[in-house]
Amino acid sequence: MDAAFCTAWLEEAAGAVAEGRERLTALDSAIGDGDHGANLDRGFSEVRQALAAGGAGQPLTVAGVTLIRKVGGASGPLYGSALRAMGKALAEEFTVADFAAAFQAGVDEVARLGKAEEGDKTMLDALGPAARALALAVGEGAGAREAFERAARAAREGAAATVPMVARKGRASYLGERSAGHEDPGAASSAMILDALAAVGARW
Amino acid sequence: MDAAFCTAWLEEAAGAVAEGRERLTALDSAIGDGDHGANLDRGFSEVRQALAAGGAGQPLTVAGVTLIRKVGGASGPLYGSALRAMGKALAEEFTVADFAAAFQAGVDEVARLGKAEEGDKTMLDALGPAARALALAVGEGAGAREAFERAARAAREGAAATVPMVARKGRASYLGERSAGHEDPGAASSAMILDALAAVGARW
Amino acid sequence: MKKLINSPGGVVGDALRGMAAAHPSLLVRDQVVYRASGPVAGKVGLVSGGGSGHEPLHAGFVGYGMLDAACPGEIFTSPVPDQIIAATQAVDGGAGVLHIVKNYTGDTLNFELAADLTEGAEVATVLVDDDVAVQDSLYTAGRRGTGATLFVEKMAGAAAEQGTPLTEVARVAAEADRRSRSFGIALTSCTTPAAGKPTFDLPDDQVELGVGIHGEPGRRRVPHTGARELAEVAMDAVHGDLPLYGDLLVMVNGMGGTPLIELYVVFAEVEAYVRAKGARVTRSLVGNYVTSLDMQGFSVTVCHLDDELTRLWDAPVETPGLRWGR
Amino acid sequence: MKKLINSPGGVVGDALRGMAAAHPSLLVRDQVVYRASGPVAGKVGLVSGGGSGHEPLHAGFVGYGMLDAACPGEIFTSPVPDQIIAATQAVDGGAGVLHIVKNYTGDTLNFELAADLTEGAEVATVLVDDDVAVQDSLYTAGRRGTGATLFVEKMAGAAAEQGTPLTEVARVAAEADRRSRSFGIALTSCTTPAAGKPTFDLPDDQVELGVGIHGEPGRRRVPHTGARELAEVAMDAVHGDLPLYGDLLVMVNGMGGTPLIELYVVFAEVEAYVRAKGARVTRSLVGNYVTSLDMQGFSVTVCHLDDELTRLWDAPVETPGLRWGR
Ligand SMILES: Nc1ncnc2c1ncn2[C@@H]1O[C@H](COP(=O)(O)OP(=O)(O)O)[C@@H](O)[C@H]1O
Ligand SMILES: Nc1ncnc2c1ncn2[C@@H]1O[C@H](COP(=O)(O)OP(=O)(O)O)[C@@H](O)[C@H]1O
Ligand SMILES: [Mg+2]
Ligand SMILES: [Mg+2]
Ligand SMILES: [Mg+2]
Ligand SMILES: [Mg+2]
Repeated sequence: MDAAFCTAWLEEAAGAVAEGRERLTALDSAIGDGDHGANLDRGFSEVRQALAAGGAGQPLTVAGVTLIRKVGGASGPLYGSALRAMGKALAEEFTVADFAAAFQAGVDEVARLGKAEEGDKTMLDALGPAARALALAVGEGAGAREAFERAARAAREGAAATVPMVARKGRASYLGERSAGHEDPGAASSAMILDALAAVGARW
Repeated sequence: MDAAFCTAWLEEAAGAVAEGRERLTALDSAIGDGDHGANLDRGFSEVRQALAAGGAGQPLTVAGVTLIRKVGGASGPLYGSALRAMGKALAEEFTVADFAAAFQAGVDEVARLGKAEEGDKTMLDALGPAARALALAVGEGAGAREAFERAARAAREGAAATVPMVARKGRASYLGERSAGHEDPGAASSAMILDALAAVGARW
Repeated sequence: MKKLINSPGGVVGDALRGMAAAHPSLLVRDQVVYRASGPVAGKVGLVSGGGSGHEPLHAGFVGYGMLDAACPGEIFTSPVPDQIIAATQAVDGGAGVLHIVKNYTGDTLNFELAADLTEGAEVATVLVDDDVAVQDSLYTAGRRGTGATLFVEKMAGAAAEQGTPLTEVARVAAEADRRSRSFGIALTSCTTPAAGKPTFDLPDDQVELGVGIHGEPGRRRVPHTGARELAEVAMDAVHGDLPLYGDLLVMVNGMGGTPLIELYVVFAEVEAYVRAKGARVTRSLVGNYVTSLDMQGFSVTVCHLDDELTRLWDAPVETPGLRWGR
Repeated sequence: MKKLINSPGGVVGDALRGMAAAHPSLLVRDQVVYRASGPVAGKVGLVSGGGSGHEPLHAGFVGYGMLDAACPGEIFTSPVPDQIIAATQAVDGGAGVLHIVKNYTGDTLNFELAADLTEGAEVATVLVDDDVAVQDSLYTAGRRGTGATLFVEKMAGAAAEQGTPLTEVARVAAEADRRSRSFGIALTSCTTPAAGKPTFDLPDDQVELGVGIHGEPGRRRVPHTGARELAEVAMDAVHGDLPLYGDLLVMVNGMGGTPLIELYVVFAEVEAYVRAKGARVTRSLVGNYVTSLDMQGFSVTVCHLDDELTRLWDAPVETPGLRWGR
């Protein structure tokens, strides 16, 4: 795999986020401030433009820097730093195993910056399981297609598992017990982005 | 007739205004600022208290001064000045004819202060016809009961006739053509006050 | 209706208690708001007033360089003569008192009665009538007084503070009014505490053009397109009545429920409109100053400045609602 | 939804155009608001910022005695590092720059990234976290920054204006925060331009207790009884966290859609509460200062004054949103 794969993933993710925008807004309205859909959609549109402008550098790094620079909010620097860390961890050509390791590096960056851990009802609850599923699949010798699919499934399940949680990080934490009963918007967007990965993996 | 009659009329009017408060508010909301019911109710409650306090002077004069001093808005000084002028025009004992003349003096005071004439869609459109009906009845030798009834009918008809009018005075005038199609709140309250007069006349 | 009040009838009294507690520079007595420092000897006293529900107008403009006393009536109901008489007598510093009265039947009647009954103080009156949504004619009640009231109070207040005599202060006040025009647009109706429901119903895609400041409906309804279009409607009305040229003081005023960010959006459009006409905004004010309870919407008030009015506008003022220069 | 805007995506840019047009003392460049007069040599620079929708916070507090620059993000979205870096570099007068950051994940992340990436200027940061509706614990994001931000900006701004060095200005800012507590109550949800409908639904007889300033729901709902009861709930929460005593600076702040008359009603109750506890309101502020778009409701912020903070509060300030002493 190479830069083209990363670009395809980012394009697919941009489409998924645009399509899922209203849902993310609704989730963030329930337990946050209602801007997660707009934030990510704005960010990924900028990513598309940045990629189309054809600048130098790993697409994931370009995307990461773009999200950091253009989105704001919590999700901008978190997703941005994750993608940038991933991009930096990847050589020009890479294997699924390399990708899985880079992905883990990205997830670690989210945890570090956000001072969060799994169970806090954040994007980490989708990203963490996805990273582990990816590593496990690679360890079991799965190809890209299967590995990405298993990661996406883990992210979806992880996002769903945030519903009963009481938030301890991010805006939702301000609601205390009332945050329970709603899916975390960041976890939901993570699942969308992993679904995009699986979709691109399936046709690669 | 004497002061006791005037007191009885004012008491009856206070009751009528309290009962009609919501209707006056609704009428004033449509083409004014929605406070006519509250204004008159507050004013006549004060009148009741002033009369109960049993101060000296003609009850109508007391009521007039009270309305001037306590109501504010357009209707406070207009009704207040009218009642004060009436009270001043009446001797301790008076006939229906005296009353009719005093009533006309009150109505003239409204026209003078308000710089209004009939057809401007104001309380004058109820008060003017009532004054004329009263004078006519007296001229035809009618007793108090009949005279007050005819005045009340004229006031009701006058109020109803304000519906199609385009206002030229008061807040309703700001609506221009849009003021047509609604009864003037001041004309409606005038009709209530004249109905109270007829009710008291009937049992006097 | 949800309001931060204790009871519909108690709003004005409760709010005045709050004002007195918040502003040691104010003194509230018998529903009249005074400068706590008392009348200024030799200075013309300025008294204004009107229904409540327009805050900070009028009580928020009591203080150095503006009013000496404000007489707040009940919500949207002009004050009673007793308040005005008491205020007039209390603020007279020997140089007479100017009544600043918005042109409404109720306000003019009550202020006239008060002026007639006031003993001791010489009284002059200025009528504010700036709202171009209302036709000015002998056969109507004339134009309403709205946003320009703030300009008149500020400019006349500055003149009075400088020791100008009553006739001159009255002339300045009338001049400020003569050079000012306003137009207001509502996105929603306000809700008076007494009524408990909106004064008028406005569909979610319509706005009401030419509203006053008492929740009364306007002249007509049009679909809501956007800030630029509404600013244009308002400015066309103002410009149509008194063409824009030269140096202007422009206020984009919120009706009470409109957040500041939206008022700045409107101001950007208004300023562009003025520039396109070849005139200039040299002074401005953006915020909620002459309000209608919780109504959403805005009004624009434009005053054609000359050197004198500019100087009076720039003079120091120290009130809860307007403050600069000290 | 009816708003005075041209397009949901353009609100912030349009409003900043309006601000720049209305206030010649401000300069807007690349979505950063600066003092037009430029950096002050030898003075510590003050930079704040955060999502838009809280006007006049922050951009309305740029000027003498307060901020040197404000970085407005999109509506309720923290600004991006580029804005903060540019602002920090531009306002550095050689004495370093203080970042005043409200405690939200997004704000802290973006300001941290910016501080890391800023070259040239020495940067110190103060986190504002005054909202007692949120539990402060190692296992949460900590208390939110709300109304006290204004106090911190004013007091640190005054210190900076007096030539105080960076570490001292940072100490004053932290001290102002440490001594302040807030609690907010919503009568209605706000509506963001992007969503176009209220963030949460609130029945007509309920209020939301413990709301922040981003339209996020609060901790719980209770029936709306009246201003006195709500003031008591808010003050109980504040007093329960940091008992009231001595001299207090108290702000009764509107959420953007609440008219001033209601805020004064609330202030009367708050002041009575403070007195009943044996403490004193010696300084106060009543108005819409730290808002949530068009939300109706209020917050109370209390700061325990000492001589130093009182002096800094009283010092002259000249910004669009707060002005006295010049
Ligand atoms: N400290 C944190 N660590 C990890 N993720 C976080 C943290 N805080 C917030 N998030 C994620 O960010 C999402 C919210 O993103 P967004 O709505 O765009 O930003 P904001 O909260 O600033 O409005 C949350 O749903 C959560 O998944
Ligand atoms: N100039 C006037 N002459 C006669 N009556 C008037 C005049 N202006 C107003 N009114 C009467 O007063 C009524 C309104 O009274 P009210 O609502 O109490 O006062 P306001 O208009 O000040 O709110 C109108 O319906 C009208 O009948
Ligand atoms: Mg959000
Ligand atoms: Mg009325
Ligand atoms: Mg009225
Ligand atoms: Mg946000």
